[in-house]
Amino acid sequence: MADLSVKMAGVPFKNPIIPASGTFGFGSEYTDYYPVSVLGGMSLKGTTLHQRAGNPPPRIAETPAGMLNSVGLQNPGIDAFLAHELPLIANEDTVKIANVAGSTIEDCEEIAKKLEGTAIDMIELNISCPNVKQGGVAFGVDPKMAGAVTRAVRKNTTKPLMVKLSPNVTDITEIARAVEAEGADAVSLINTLLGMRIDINTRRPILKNNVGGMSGPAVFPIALRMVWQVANAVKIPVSGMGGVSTWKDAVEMMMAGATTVQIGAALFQNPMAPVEIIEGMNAWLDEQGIQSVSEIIGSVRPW
Amino acid sequence: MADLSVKMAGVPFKNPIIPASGTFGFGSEYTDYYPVSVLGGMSLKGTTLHQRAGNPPPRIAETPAGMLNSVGLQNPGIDAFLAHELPLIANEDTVKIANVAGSTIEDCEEIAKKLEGTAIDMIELNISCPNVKQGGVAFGVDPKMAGAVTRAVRKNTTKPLMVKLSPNVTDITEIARAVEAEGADAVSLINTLLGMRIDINTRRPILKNNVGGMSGPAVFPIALRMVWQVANAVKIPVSGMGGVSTWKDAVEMMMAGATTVQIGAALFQNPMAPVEIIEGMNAWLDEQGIQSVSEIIGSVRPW
Amino acid sequence: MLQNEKLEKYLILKKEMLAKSCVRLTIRCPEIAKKASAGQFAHVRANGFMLRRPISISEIDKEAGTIRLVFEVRGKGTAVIAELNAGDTVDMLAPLGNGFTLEKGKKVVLLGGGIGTPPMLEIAKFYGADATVITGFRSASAVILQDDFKKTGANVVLCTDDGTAGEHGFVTAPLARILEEGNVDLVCACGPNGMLKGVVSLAKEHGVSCEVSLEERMGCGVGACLVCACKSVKNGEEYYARVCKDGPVFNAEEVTL
Amino acid sequence: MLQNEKLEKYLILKKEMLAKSCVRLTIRCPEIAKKASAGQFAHVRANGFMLRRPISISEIDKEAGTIRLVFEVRGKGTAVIAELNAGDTVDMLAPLGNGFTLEKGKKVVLLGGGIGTPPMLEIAKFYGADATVITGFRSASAVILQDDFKKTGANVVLCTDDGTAGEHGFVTAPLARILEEGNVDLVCACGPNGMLKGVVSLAKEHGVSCEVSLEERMGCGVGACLVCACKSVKNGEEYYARVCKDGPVFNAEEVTL
Ligand SMILES: Cc1cc2nc3c(=O)[nH]c(=O)nc-3n(C[C@H](O)[C@H](O)[C@H](O)COP(=O)(O)OP(=O)(O)OC[C@H]3O[C@@H](n4cnc5c(N)ncnc54)[C@H](O)[C@@H]3O)c2cc1C
Ligand SMILES: Cc1cc2nc3c(=O)[nH]c(=O)nc-3n(C[C@H](O)[C@H](O)[C@H](O)COP(=O)(O)OP(=O)(O)OC[C@H]3O[C@@H](n4cnc5c(N)ncnc54)[C@H](O)[C@@H]3O)c2cc1C
Ligand SMILES: Cc1cc2nc3c(=O)[nH]c(=O)nc-3n(C[C@H](O)[C@H](O)[C@H](O)COP(=O)(O)O)c2cc1C
Ligand SMILES: Cc1cc2nc3c(=O)[nH]c(=O)nc-3n(C[C@H](O)[C@H](O)[C@H](O)COP(=O)(O)O)c2cc1C
Ligand code: FES
Ligand code: FES
Repeated sequence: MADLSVKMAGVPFKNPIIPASGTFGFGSEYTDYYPVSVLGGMSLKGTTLHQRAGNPPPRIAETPAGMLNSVGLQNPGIDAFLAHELPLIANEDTVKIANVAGSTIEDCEEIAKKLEGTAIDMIELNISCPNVKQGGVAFGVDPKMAGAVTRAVRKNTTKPLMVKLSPNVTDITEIARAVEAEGADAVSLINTLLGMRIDINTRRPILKNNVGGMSGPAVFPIALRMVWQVANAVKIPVSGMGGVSTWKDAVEMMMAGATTVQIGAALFQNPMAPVEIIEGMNAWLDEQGIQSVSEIIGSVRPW
Repeated sequence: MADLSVKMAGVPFKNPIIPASGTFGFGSEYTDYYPVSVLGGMSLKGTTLHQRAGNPPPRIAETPAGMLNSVGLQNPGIDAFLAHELPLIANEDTVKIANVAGSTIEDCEEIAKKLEGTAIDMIELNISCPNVKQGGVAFGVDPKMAGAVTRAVRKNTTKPLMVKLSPNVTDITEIARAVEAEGADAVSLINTLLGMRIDINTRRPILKNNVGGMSGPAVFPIALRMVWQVANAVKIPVSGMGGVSTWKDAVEMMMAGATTVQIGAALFQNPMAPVEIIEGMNAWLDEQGIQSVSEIIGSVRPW
Repeated sequence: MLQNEKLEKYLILKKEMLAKSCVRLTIRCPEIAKKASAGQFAHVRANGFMLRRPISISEIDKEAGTIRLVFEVRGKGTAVIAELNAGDTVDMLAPLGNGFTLEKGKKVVLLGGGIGTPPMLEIAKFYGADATVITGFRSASAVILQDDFKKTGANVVLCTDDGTAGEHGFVTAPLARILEEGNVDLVCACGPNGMLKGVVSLAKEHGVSCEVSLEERMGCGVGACLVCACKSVKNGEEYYARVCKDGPVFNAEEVTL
Repeated sequence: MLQNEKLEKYLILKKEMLAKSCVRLTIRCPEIAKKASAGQFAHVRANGFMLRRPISISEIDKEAGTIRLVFEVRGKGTAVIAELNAGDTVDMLAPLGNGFTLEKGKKVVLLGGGIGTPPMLEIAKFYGADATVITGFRSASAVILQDDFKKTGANVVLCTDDGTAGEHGFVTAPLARILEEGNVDLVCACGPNGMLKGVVSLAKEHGVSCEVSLEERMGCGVGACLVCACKSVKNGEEYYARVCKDGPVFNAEEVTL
């Protein structure tokens, strides 16, 4: 049994595997399958200051080895989250990550303040949701805006702060450096890539929102490249995600420079994916005689 | 039999289907399978001013529903192309598109001049190859540079000029508008998305170039979204590509706004793909009672 | 250590074609059968595809430890699932979602439209002679399950849009007649949206409680991803409920069709 | 109207396991068999995967209209191809690339390393008693095709790295002995890079012409995409040749291993 524990932004994780925000609800939907305490951590559904209804359905479309979603950050708002959702998982022995989304800097500050003193272990500031019209994505594609919102949240929280980056940019390292400079303790990437599908019979986009965020195995090579670039551009740790569905993918992500690995769309095909990835990774480390998973982080040797 | 002909940038195509640059050599490799005269056109391998050796192998890696390549614009140079390759296809009854790549504006101008008076019907100016270190991609990610190289080539050619855009940007419409403003007669998109794969046993990137360009069905939703955005942002026609492998994909592309559709990686799985797409599209148009394929261009009705 | 019977692959005991491109699978899955109730669904893996396909549970045999799924080949995923044969295994998550109200003594009308018909069968078995089953199909060639419904002891009415079998017309015509007669406690329906709208408005008109099974594109199937939204009302406020977890069976009052 | 026999799916007549995870398929494809020559390859579709897998043609029976492919399960794609059975069809493009020099009367030494052995069989059939076949494998359990080679009338030498069968050691040892004896016109080799290097340098030392079959990851397989690059020399200038079209068989002089 290899040592699977890693430390990210000062937070100890019993293993590097974390269900990704938006794919794991508020942490109680998969308890029929396994206790969340087997997970390194869990990133909860993106939460805004006020309740959000989300986009009209259909909100999902299938693509080759991937999917599009246009949920649009449906959530009950931070107060309802703190009152009704967090208590259900507060005592779970896993790292609880709040995914924070705001359409203004003030919203983000406000949410951060409300999270102070709660059971939340870490904030993941989502500046990259492609599915909401105002704000959100605008923060993620401009280094100045990304820096500004990071600075604002940093001032209002004592919790470790991770910033979640958008892949829909020309140079993701620029954004990563901007948020690092403003006090982010970690970055997570990638959020979804903007995509579209059309129903040729109705001549309508399949998604009612016309476009949506692409994720799943199809995006893995893009995510891996970005994780590698960002890990080489910043000193803070990286939480890697995008298309990870097997333990081999997770090992690639870590070799590219990720300290933790998040699992999103793969859950829909196989709810056991996070557990199978933890087990598979462990078996591989043992087979390779590697004592601690942290040895493989960033271990890829470029040509 | 529906009317499959379309006109793009003043050039008549007998049908909208074009093998994409870099996947169809200089047009003679697939003649065992079908005469190129059945194709709407063909976009030839990217050609530079001087011969280019390309990147060291391995140059290809498989990904879920896609692939990465890092050929790096291996080509014999424009003079050798004109002397040895073009004569072999000069009389073929299909639109012959030269794919022009240069690491400097001067190179691009020079190549454009050399193409004057040749059998080439159209220039596709590639400002988006992610696999060459200097130049190339730098043009494609900056609207000013993209505009400048377009203007320079425009001045030096009387041939219809199409500019090929990179998807590795924050806002592809901005680049599209920049090249339109400088005299591009059409835009083509998308080129490949930058990706990576790692061999976990050797801890080395699979590609000797470390990173490579991703294409194939996996990228289709991203390509479709960009084609739709660009078609709505510019007045010049769009040649759509990226992951098209079936006639249905081609119809989606055209509904999103593409006047012609290019087929790349799909050829590797099925050399007959372009022909099957032409036939499938024709059958569908007949079944739908649509007289001319041009009726479906841009016909998607967003919600 | 971490095992869950929901995730095993289950043996297909029998495969039947009920109509052209309409398949019935009988699947051995004792633990699922034990828990399942009428109206719940299975989330079925289609090999080579990213997303699972939701299919209603049509019948449950707790003693034999089997359930039955009836589905139509619509697109590529259902086509792949339809290639499975007896002896193969199927990967499914089940039972998921909420079922219909089952309360002995109630008089019910069950309405199924097309491929919305199969889930009505398990309810019909429960209510027997207390149920009237009205099913509607495009045409005679699409009609399925009539003998199965008759065996439940229910009163069975068949309609086709083109009159090639049973009554000519939609299921709403016989429903209106039966509601006129009175003595109905509950209406349960599954089928295309247009049909559901008609059914719901008739039930409302007659002040009869009504439950509908809805369809929406799904991701997780377990309530975690919020993609399967349907417009609902709670305490007078509109919000998006989850078809997979809050449904697929809803009280007609709760949802906006 | 636009048909090409290269693109049909071809019937698998026979499937054999030659060693653990080493499969031989006998495939009916008269047009391909007619054109094919030793050293060419087939580009085989692996269901569910983007890229085809190149597999050398091991034997050609022009009269029976069949070819044989021998391959090892290495990764996911070959695993999927290995699931095909007699009676199934296989989707392949063939014959592709250039073959080995076949010139009656020459004395040849054929070297195969591991899964590089199969393409040597068709050359051995051509040269018969004029050929010496030296094949090398990791261990006895990996040895394949020895009886087939013996049937060709060739002089057959077997080596294993661990000495569990045949000579203990690499194929270069017997090759050195035979080259010492002289009377060799041509050396043909296929196998891992390390082995090829050894073979090429021995041949060079003895001034004997040498042909090698190379491996590189492939896209199109027909020369159109330039991904299958191998470093080559033409007129003193280095350039990247295409393994699929300019090879896979190269004169050792032309390529840098
Ligand atoms: C709760 C529920 C119960 C269902 N029960 C049955 C049943 O008993 N029998 C039956 O034949 N069908 C049933 N359906 C519909 C069935 O899920 C779809 O026909 C099926 O998903 C279509 O998949 P496809 O691969 O054939 O189509 P494709 O068009 O290739 O599917 C593409 C994507 O869209 C989704 N999709 C397409 N149509 C629908 C739809 N109508 N509902 C939900 N998702 C859809 C698919 O799941 C897939 O993710 C049910 C749907 C739901 C939501
Ligand atoms: C001209 C030629 C002839 C060959 N002949 C034979 C043969 O007769 N018998 C045999 O067993 N093998 C042969 N090979 C090797 C065979 O192609 C690979 O073992 C196979 O492609 C591996 O695929 P995979 O899905 O098992 O591995 P994966 O690692 O899953 O494949 C991933 C990708 O890498 C490529 N790849 C991986 N290894 C190789 C390799 N060594 N060469 C080329 N591409 C590779 C695959 O084609 C695929 O695109 C030949 C290769 C070439 C180039
Ligand atoms: C249905 C769905 C909802 C999502 N919601 C959120 C969200 O609320 N906040 C967020 O930061 N990311 C959200 N994401 C993005 C994922 O967390 C993840 O970044 C992305 O899906 C890539 O990983 P994957 O390929 O493993 O799915 C969502 C993704 C999906 C599929
Ligand atoms: C092997 C390979 C080589 C390519 N070379 C070129 C090139 O020389 N010039 C160019 O503009 N695009 C080149 N491309 C990009 C394709 O033309 C096309 O834009 C891209 O592959 C997306 O289409 P697809 O998904 O259908 O392959 C190349 C693509 C591949 C796969
Ligand atoms: S499908 Fe995920 S919440 Fe319903
Ligand atoms: S594989 Fe395309 S040129 Fe060789």
